[in-house]
Amino acid sequence: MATDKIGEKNYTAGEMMTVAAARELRSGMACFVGVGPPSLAANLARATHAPDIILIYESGTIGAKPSRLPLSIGDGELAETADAVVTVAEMFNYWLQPGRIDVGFLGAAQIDRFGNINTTVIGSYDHPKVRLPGAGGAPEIAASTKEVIVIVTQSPRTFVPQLDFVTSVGHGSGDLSRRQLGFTGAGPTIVITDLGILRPDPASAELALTQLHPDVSVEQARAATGWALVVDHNLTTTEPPTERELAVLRRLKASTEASYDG
Amino acid sequence: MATDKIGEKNYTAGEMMTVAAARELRSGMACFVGVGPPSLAANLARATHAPDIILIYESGTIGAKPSRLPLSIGDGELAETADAVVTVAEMFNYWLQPGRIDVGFLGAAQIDRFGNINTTVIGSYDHPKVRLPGAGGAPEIAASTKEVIVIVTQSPRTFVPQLDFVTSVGHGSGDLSRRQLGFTGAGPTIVITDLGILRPDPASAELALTQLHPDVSVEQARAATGWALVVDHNLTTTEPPTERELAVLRRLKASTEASYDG
Amino acid sequence: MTAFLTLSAAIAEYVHDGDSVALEGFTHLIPFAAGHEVIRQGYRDLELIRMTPDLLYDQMIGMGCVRRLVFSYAGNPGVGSLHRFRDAVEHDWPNRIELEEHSHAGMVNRYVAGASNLPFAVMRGYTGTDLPKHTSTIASITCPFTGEVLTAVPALRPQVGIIHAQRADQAGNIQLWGITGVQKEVALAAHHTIVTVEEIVPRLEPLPGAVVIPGWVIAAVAEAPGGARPSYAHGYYDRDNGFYREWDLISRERARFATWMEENVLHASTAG
Amino acid sequence: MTAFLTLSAAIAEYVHDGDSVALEGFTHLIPFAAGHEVIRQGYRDLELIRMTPDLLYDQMIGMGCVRRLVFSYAGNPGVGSLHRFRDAVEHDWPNRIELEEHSHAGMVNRYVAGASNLPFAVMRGYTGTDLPKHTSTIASITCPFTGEVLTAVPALRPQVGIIHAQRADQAGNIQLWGITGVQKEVALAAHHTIVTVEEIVPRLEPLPGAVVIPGWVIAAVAEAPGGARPSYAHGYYDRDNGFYREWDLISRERARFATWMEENVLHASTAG
Repeated sequence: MATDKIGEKNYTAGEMMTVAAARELRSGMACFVGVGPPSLAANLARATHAPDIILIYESGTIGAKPSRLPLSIGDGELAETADAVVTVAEMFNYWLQPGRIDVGFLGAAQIDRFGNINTTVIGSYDHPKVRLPGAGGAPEIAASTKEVIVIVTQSPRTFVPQLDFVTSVGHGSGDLSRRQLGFTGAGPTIVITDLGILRPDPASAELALTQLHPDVSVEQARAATGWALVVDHNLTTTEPPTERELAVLRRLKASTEASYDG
Repeated sequence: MATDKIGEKNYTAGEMMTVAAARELRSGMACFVGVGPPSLAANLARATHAPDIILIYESGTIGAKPSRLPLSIGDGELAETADAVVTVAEMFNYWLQPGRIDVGFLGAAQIDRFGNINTTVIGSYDHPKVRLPGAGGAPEIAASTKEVIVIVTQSPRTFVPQLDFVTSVGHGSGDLSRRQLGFTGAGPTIVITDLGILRPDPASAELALTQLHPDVSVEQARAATGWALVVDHNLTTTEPPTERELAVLRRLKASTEASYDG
Repeated sequence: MTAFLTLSAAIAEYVHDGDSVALEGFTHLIPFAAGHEVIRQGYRDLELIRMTPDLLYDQMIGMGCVRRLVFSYAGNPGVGSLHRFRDAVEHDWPNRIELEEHSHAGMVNRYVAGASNLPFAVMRGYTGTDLPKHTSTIASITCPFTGEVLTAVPALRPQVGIIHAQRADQAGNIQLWGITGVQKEVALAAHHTIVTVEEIVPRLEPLPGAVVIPGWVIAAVAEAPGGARPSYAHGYYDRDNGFYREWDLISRERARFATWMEENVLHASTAG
Repeated sequence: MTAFLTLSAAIAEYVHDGDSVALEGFTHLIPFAAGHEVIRQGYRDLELIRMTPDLLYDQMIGMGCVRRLVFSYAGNPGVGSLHRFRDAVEHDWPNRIELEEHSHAGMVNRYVAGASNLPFAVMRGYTGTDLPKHTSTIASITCPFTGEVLTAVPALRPQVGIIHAQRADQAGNIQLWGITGVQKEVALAAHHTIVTVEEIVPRLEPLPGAVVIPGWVIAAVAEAPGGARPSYAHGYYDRDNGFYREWDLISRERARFATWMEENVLHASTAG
């Protein structure tokens, strides 16, 4: 894992990851966001290059425009600023399930080479070493949004050859899996880590490293991956965060911290 | 059919029918009402002995308190005065289907001896002599309300030995039919006509004449029935409408007429 | 994303001969102006879908736009028969129409399934009635947990959904209130949804009981003040109850109906 | 018909050892006061149902009230783990708890089926995941019209449903607004529903986005001002975000947890 120290750079690896995720979003996109890094990335995008992004929280708010980062998906300001507030039943049945939502964000405790995700248990299901929170909205977000952006820090503990539990399907066993499972969405089209960016190979659907963040080496990425990582021959380097991106991101994070103090 | 002339009486047979229906309702009952006679009866009850009756219209209004008779189930005043306004989907799925509603009112173009109802066609379905409006909410009202009150004028054309079409099930082929069909509600517990009142026999479920309105003879009722009408041996006579009932009923009807003129 | 179009442009863009079209409204907010525009543009062979075909569908049937009707209650609410509907069913005038007949509970669940991207909905209904004998889109389904047998009805996914609402904002978000019926379900079940509105406002003021449908699921918004008359738009104008009664007389005879349509619909200017 | 009871009387009347109980609230309006009263009255062997077991269920699990948990996401939102939940699952402390694990979409549809008096709901979900291997209440179902295979989940019908709302009127009608989550579904799916409210008012003023649940489907209403703290009640008080973070520390160790519960819940006076 890349150290989260700033060192000679004026930003952390975590900030680079969030900025890279924000850049994937465009104005007008409808984004299903959870709390944490996805919400940070989506709100960063909204505050910078994608002011008309449509933020959708599974608590039922469509088109929320929070002034600060929500600390929970049920934050009151989400309801107050939303274009529409719907019940949770409606959110899942009328909005997520039909594939109306452009982008879903997912995190992962474990991810495999096909972008499948575990957020349920480490170890066996019946006698887990670590019991994680579970599925939440993730399995259906993974199945039904038009595309999925995964944000996850990269390490051999998270990038594993074999998931302990498949909570959310990425590209299944590769190739045509999603079509065979009847999913309409494209699944994870990008995995953004603190080291770089991975995208599924168009043919095999296996994640390949296509982009490295500044000052990260292929060796570091390989060492942080629990399988033999495929590196794209057109490997590019991420543009470092701009001053503006960093300033807005830090302001967003500071507002979150402030709201913990009431 | 009883003539609707007042004659020596100071009320019509139609008024007697509506008053008799209103008397079946008690405060606190949740009643699913359509327009026409059911709405008139329910609003008469609300304006007289049952002020806390809960009026439910299939358009989505729960606990409506209209000041005048609604001319359609979607009347604006129903929404303005309701405790809650829900979507039509919610009305049928969350309110009617679970059997939460005490009383459903149904009319009929044809009714048979087991209280089954036709509101679809006279003649054959594919080449009908008279095409009627169809089912609307009736089949599920008949199945799911705790009990059903049928209001219908009595004549050999409406009280038929064999329905041309079963739109809504009353007591099916009698006896245990409802239980076998899986219905939780009791079905038609009373049929109120312009001549009297019929109730299903506890054993056979066949409708029996249990009450005659004032100045109506058993012979008249028999002549208005297309099958060999069973007459209960405890046949009683309906109390004529009180002055108050008539006054309120006529005021309600006058307000309806007035609203046709805008 | 919503396009702001005139009513005539919106209908011309999305409606085609042979399409399945749902112009919905449960007594309230019936999209009469849009339906009249469909009549004026002369579409044929439409499959019309609606829980409560009322005066508007009576007019469309009488004008020969309709090949097929999917419905649950075809009456003039509070008045009686729909004479043009009856004439079509009883005497094939002006043409034979095919019927697909359901109950309200069935129809609304079919819209819910359509809005939810499910091929069917489960309900309790139709049991013991003659409807399943004549309607092929009613099936039984067994609960995989309890073994109980229930009823299934297939989703409705109209090619075009048309509703009327009180307001839209400049982003095309739609706001309606009062009795909101099945409008949201239809807007989400249809492949393309056209919304006519009383007015377009800079901002949708939150209101009790109001439903907002985000503009990004609406194909086109057309301003059509009075577009629900003779039905009503809560907060804007009342139902013209007298006209509903008058329609009973206008529609009884073919000639009088034709003259009335000629004078009041065909030669009327469009709202947009 | 609604009874107006004190919170302790309402819990005593409707909750029993071994019952299935759903205290719902999707981040907003979490019925903490009611849950604390359940803890104080010492119920055991409960089957707790909730989409998002959070601090309240962590407390109930840690206090040994729970035999079984039906859920879809057991985390401390925005903070991390629920340590008492983890300790029960990982180390059977204070007792083993059985899990019935779903996704949010599955749970919400199970409530919808319960509220609709259907034995099951149909959805698209769980396909390709490991959940069906461990959760017996996930089945497949085939569309009788298209042959497509979908997922079925059984209805949830908790014996007791408990929600918190902003207001009740004197007839027991309930009003809640802001994020309304799954509260209506739970209130209608449960056999008996208890509602705690911030206040009882003479009349419910209509408000934008407000949901009203008629009193005649509610078993008991109990006034419990602040009854959602440390979560929030839109229009009354904000979420105590600091406490959610503090809970991470309080709950990490069994002893500190026990002391905190002793001081802050067991010996606290009831709200009603």
